[in-house]
Amino acid sequence: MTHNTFEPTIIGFTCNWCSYRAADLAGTARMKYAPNVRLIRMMCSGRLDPTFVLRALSEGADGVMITGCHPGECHYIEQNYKALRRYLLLKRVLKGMGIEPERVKLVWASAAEGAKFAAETTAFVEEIRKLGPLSWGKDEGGGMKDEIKNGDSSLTIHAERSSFEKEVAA
Amino acid sequence: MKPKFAMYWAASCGGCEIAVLNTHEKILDVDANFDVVFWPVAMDAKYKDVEAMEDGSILLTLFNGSIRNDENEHIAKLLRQKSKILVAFGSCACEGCIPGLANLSPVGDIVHTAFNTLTTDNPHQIYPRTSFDVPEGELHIPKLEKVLRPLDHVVDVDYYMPGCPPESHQIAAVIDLVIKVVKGEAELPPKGATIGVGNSTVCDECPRARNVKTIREFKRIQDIAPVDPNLCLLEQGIPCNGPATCSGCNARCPNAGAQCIGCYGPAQGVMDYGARLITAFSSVIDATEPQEIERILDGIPDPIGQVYRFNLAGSLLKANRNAFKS
Amino acid sequence: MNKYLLYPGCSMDSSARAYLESLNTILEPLDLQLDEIEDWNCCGATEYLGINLIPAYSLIARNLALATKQMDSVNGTGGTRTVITPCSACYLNLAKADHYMQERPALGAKVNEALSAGGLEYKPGTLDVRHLLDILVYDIGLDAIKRKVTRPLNGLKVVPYMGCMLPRPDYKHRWSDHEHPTELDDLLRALGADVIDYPLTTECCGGHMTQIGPETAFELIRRLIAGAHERGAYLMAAVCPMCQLNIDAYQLETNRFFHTHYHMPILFFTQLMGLAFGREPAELGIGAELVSARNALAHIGVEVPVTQEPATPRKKDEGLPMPRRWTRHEEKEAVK
Amino acid sequence: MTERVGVYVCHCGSNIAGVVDVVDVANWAAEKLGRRGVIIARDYKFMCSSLGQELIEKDIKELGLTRIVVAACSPHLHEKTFRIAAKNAGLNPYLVELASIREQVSWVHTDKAVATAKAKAVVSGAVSRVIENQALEEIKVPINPNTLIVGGGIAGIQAALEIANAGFHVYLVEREPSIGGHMSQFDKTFPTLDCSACILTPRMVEAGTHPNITLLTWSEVTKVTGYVGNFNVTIKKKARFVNEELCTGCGICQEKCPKKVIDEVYEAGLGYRKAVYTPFAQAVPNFPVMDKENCTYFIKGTCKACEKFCPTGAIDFKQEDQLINLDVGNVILATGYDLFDARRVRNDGYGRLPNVFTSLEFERLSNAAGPTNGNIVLRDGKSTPKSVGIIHCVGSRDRNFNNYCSVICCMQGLKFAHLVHERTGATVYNFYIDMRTAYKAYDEFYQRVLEEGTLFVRGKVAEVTDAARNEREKGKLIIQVEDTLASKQRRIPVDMVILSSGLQPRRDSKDVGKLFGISCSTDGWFTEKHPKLDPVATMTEGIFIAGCAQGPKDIPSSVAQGAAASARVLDKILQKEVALEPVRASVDKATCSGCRICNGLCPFNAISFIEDDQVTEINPALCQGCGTCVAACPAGAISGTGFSNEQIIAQIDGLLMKNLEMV
Repeated sequence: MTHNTFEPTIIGFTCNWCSYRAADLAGTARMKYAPNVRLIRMMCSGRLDPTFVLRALSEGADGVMITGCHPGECHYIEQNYKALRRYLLLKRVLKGMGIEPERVKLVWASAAEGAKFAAETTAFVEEIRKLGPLSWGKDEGGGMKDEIKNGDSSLTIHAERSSFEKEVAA
Repeated sequence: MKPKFAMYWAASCGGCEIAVLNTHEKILDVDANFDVVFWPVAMDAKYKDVEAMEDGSILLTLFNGSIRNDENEHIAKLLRQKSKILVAFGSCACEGCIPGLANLSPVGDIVHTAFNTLTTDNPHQIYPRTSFDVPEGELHIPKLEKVLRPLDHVVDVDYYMPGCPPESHQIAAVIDLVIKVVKGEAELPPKGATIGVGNSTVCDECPRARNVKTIREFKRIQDIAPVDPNLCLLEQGIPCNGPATCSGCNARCPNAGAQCIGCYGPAQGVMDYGARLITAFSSVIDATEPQEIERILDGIPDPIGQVYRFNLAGSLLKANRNAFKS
Repeated sequence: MNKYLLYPGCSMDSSARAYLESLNTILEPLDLQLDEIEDWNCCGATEYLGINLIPAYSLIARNLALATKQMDSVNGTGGTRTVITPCSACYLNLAKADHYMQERPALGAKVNEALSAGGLEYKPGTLDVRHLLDILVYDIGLDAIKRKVTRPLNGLKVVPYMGCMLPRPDYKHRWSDHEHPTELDDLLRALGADVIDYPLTTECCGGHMTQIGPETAFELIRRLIAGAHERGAYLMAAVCPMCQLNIDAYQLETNRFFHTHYHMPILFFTQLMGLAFGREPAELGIGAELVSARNALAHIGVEVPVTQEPATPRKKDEGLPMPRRWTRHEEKEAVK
Repeated sequence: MTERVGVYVCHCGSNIAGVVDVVDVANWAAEKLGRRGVIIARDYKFMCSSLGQELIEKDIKELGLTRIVVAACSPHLHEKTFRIAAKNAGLNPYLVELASIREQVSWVHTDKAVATAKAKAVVSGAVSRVIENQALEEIKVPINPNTLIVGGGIAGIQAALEIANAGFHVYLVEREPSIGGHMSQFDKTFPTLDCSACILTPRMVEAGTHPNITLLTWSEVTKVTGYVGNFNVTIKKKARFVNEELCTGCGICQEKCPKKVIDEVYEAGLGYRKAVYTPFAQAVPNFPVMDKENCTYFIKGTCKACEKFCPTGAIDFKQEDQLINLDVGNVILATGYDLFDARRVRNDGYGRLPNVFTSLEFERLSNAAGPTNGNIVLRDGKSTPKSVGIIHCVGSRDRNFNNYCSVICCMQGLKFAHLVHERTGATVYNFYIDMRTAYKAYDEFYQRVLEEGTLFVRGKVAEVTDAARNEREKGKLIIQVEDTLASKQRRIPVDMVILSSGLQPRRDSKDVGKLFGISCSTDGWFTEKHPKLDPVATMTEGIFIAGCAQGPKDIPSSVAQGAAASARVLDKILQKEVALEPVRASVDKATCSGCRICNGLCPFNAISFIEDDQVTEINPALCQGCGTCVAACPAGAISGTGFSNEQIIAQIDGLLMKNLEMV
């Protein structure tokens, strides 16, 4: 897949009360946005278990969009702040795993903000498109061993420099 | 005829073997009830002897260590084939443990570090290679794989016994159980179960007092003086992994005045240990402004080491992206 | 210490000398440091943009590029990113170039191509272009200014005249309102002056129409002067050298044109600040204006020393007399 | 795989089928999702039709389906429909899952291939998820028959009367001393020119004397807990310093009070009231309130004139604010609007130029009971204007202020034009952007005003100034405007300018929204559940909205919404109980370590710690189902119905097409 034709796959987590309805509103108003985000409805962004994000990324998503009510407007009073805290720590962990923190984005969108939802979605898809595919763990395991057999391994990269080795061979 | 017993040491430190020894006289029960057919650390054995065994002829194999190279993988598959019950024994086999942290680096970097850092005297830049011709024939050393894997990423595992190492009293209890099963006095737990553990997390066994937690600062334990000996460590701002770590160790570390670092892995049924800690730590942060939250999070300077110290290879993401790419 | 880069503009050195002189007197009390952009050039004033866009923007952007360079060399990138201008026309031009170079990348690229000939480059959006008044009201703050007042201008009836180029189009939403901003009112009030609500505060002074269509300009000037006069103002306060020049220098001609007798002095707001901070009129360039502010200031007990009254300016329209036209007879005579 | 899943893909006419190849999606699901248990996949024109529902019911019975996925519109529209269909066929309704391929696919994407591919992914996610769904039972809770109505304007009064007349009790809370709202300040109402007070006062009195209505004026709601059917509300009843039991409303205290205060509220700053006052003669209730800030006794410690003269000893200087706790089943918010503050439009000169008036000021000027006894005069209180300019859309339809149309300003402007013309004979100019006279008899009124000779200029006023350019303009207010019909700049000198200011959400509408758990639009109006089909309900069950709190509207619409909201409340009351979504969290006590991480997370106090057992417990009656604690439990001991880990993980995998039998 070349960079130009790369179509990111993105999982979006939405809150039943705001962002999911914003998505509904974008639909009702026939606003067009990038088709790459597949939504999951939860009751609240506070339901977001970091496991879900990790699962999505490890199972083939190129990015994850987390959406919730604006700070102070949570249907459950303050649970979106809890989502915010988890998100900030999760980003640090993802960074440590070599994943660009931009691949996971937190967006606040109220039920009235269909246009914002559509715009943020399209913008996020473009951001991920620029970052390229994540394809998590696709090169793992067996393939490695073949490479070793072919002598094309990092294990032997410095082998030619080894004069000692040559001596032994002689 | 006594049922057959095997134990193997793959990529790990050997602590698990010591832990078995540490069961004291209980180890005699092993000998009394089993015919030990393969246990490289305790007796001489050859792989070809194992290969010659009938499939499924070993009743119980305790496999400690994770899969780092192709030799580990080969023996894991061999023992799976020959064993009725294969137990991932110890944190390395269960979830990668400390060796799993190597998954943060590309394998080339690891080799380079081992053979070419300032502390390594390697003037001729000699690096190992996997096969080598000598007059006597071709020599092999096992090939390192890109990433380290827990046992169940390679073969089907019947039971998991976590811990770094598993507590000796838990090992003794498991040995007792298997002996009873052999005698027909007990039944095996369902396949896939984690054994030798409690059914909750470390806090369940921790004697420290706990309250509703609100943290405005995370600190290293050495930066707090004095540490309240009776109060929950997390409440004192020390990132203790106890809330997310499977019980079974009798809260050894918190009892000794140190925070739990998570060697018993996740509670049963949990998909990703690190995620549980991410959510636990962030849940107790007392702040709503992003900058303030970030400031508090700065108190956990090595988030990966904190939440995945024993679990990285067994986590959903398994390794750093660069390690996969290498 | 509040540090900014200063783009003074051409008039500060000539027609608006009083502005510069008075500005210099308020820097120290307000703990303000203005570093002049080295080797700056004219902003092109109001006309050049109407003639040729790319050279005009390049001319302006050269100043921005110089400012960036100077900042980077002096402060590193962490220092001030603010360029201030005391002149509304300069302010608008610099802000406009910054805005349009950002909005229209093709223009930005062309301008930068021109700048590169001189080894310069300007990344639009990297500087804050602000007017002196903006800095004083929003950075220094009215409270700080109030604290420095030693001679409150109590009883000085003044109309604040913002002019048209300062609050509009206001790319960065710096002013309280585009039609009736009150920053100057607030500042003068902080000095203790009796500020009169001036509905004409953002009306045009005529700009360079004085040169190309004087009758249009005179009407605009008349409205401003008449408006101030009718509201009982002793004087007007200006923030722009162009406004000050038009009201001051063309007042006599406007009066002649309309057969009126207005006497409405106009001073720069910095001159009034200097007065309020206790400086003497002479230090502030007061007395150099054509429509004398002496009587106006006498209301609050400030004496302006008499300088030599400028000679009555020559009527511009009249010119020198032409030679008398020859009659055909005379011509014939001469050829003989 | 033991579950038997049926997938139903809806065409929704051409709404879905126009963009998504629904036949392909159904065939694909049957073929590729078979391993996950899909045994039948159909497409149908309108799944929500009775025939569509019957199709599902028939398949459940005949094919023994145990799970249903309907790929159609948003679950917020038809989830209920298909759950009922499943229930009718004997399947637990919570084993039905909706895949939104209309709002999330066909309506927002244009490329047919891409949209079809996304629809497949969405269906795949729903199939994976539905397999993890569990049979749940609705939670039934009783409905408290009492209703709280916040705001005693015409919308609130109407709603209160409807419910009270139906025989149920209403608590009507009003922030001001009297009910009546903005309508009580008006003189005439458009287009009929009825006297506002004449039609409003009887309603106010009825509300004030109704046995089923408890009026709580000079009061504000400070706290709301609970949920539909079972709200607990705390109301602060501000000290009136007048004992309501003893006061007869005779008015002597007002008469004797020596302190005059400008009345900023009722008289819009044009008139005066006393420190002890009822805002207007027909106030309901007609007990006065004491304005503590201005009362001489409270300021200086002496006076007490009111106390001395009160014939019943009703004045009580020691009265304190009271907190009242009420249990109610439903709430109607009819909190109204604030007038746009015309001072913000500086170029219109309000606040600077004396003879620029706001619409509310003019209402008081023209009101016979107002400060000038209905004489339309200039700010000097004497002169009658000879020419008047009325400016429309002040603060509305203007991106500097509010983008929306305030609905009432055109008709209000026309009403003013008529009143000025009728009472003063002055020349009247109306400056408008567009003339909006929709609704019954409105345009006829416009024609009438036109015929009366009012002059209309189409153009947005640039400036109102007193800076005259010539003799004609001297001493006048000059309106500078571009006449867009004549393509001309005009300067029109007038004596008086009236600004037809727009309506704005209440200053505290966001706070009130938060208090009651409902959201506001970006402008600040309360958000209705559906803009067309559910205009008085909100996302929060049991909380309804009516009148201008929902958006600008005129009196008839406000009254209609008040009545509509009350009908919705009565519907709830008469059902006696309400079914709640069985989305709840629970703790597995064996797994709970008692770490107490979750203990600080629940804003509804549903989480408590049992000291004896050292474990945490969740009270299902208080739990609102947000799932925050489920996500937070480090031991994985808390699970949540309806949105379980298993369901969500399965949906993620499904959406990512994991383990798909690819061709």
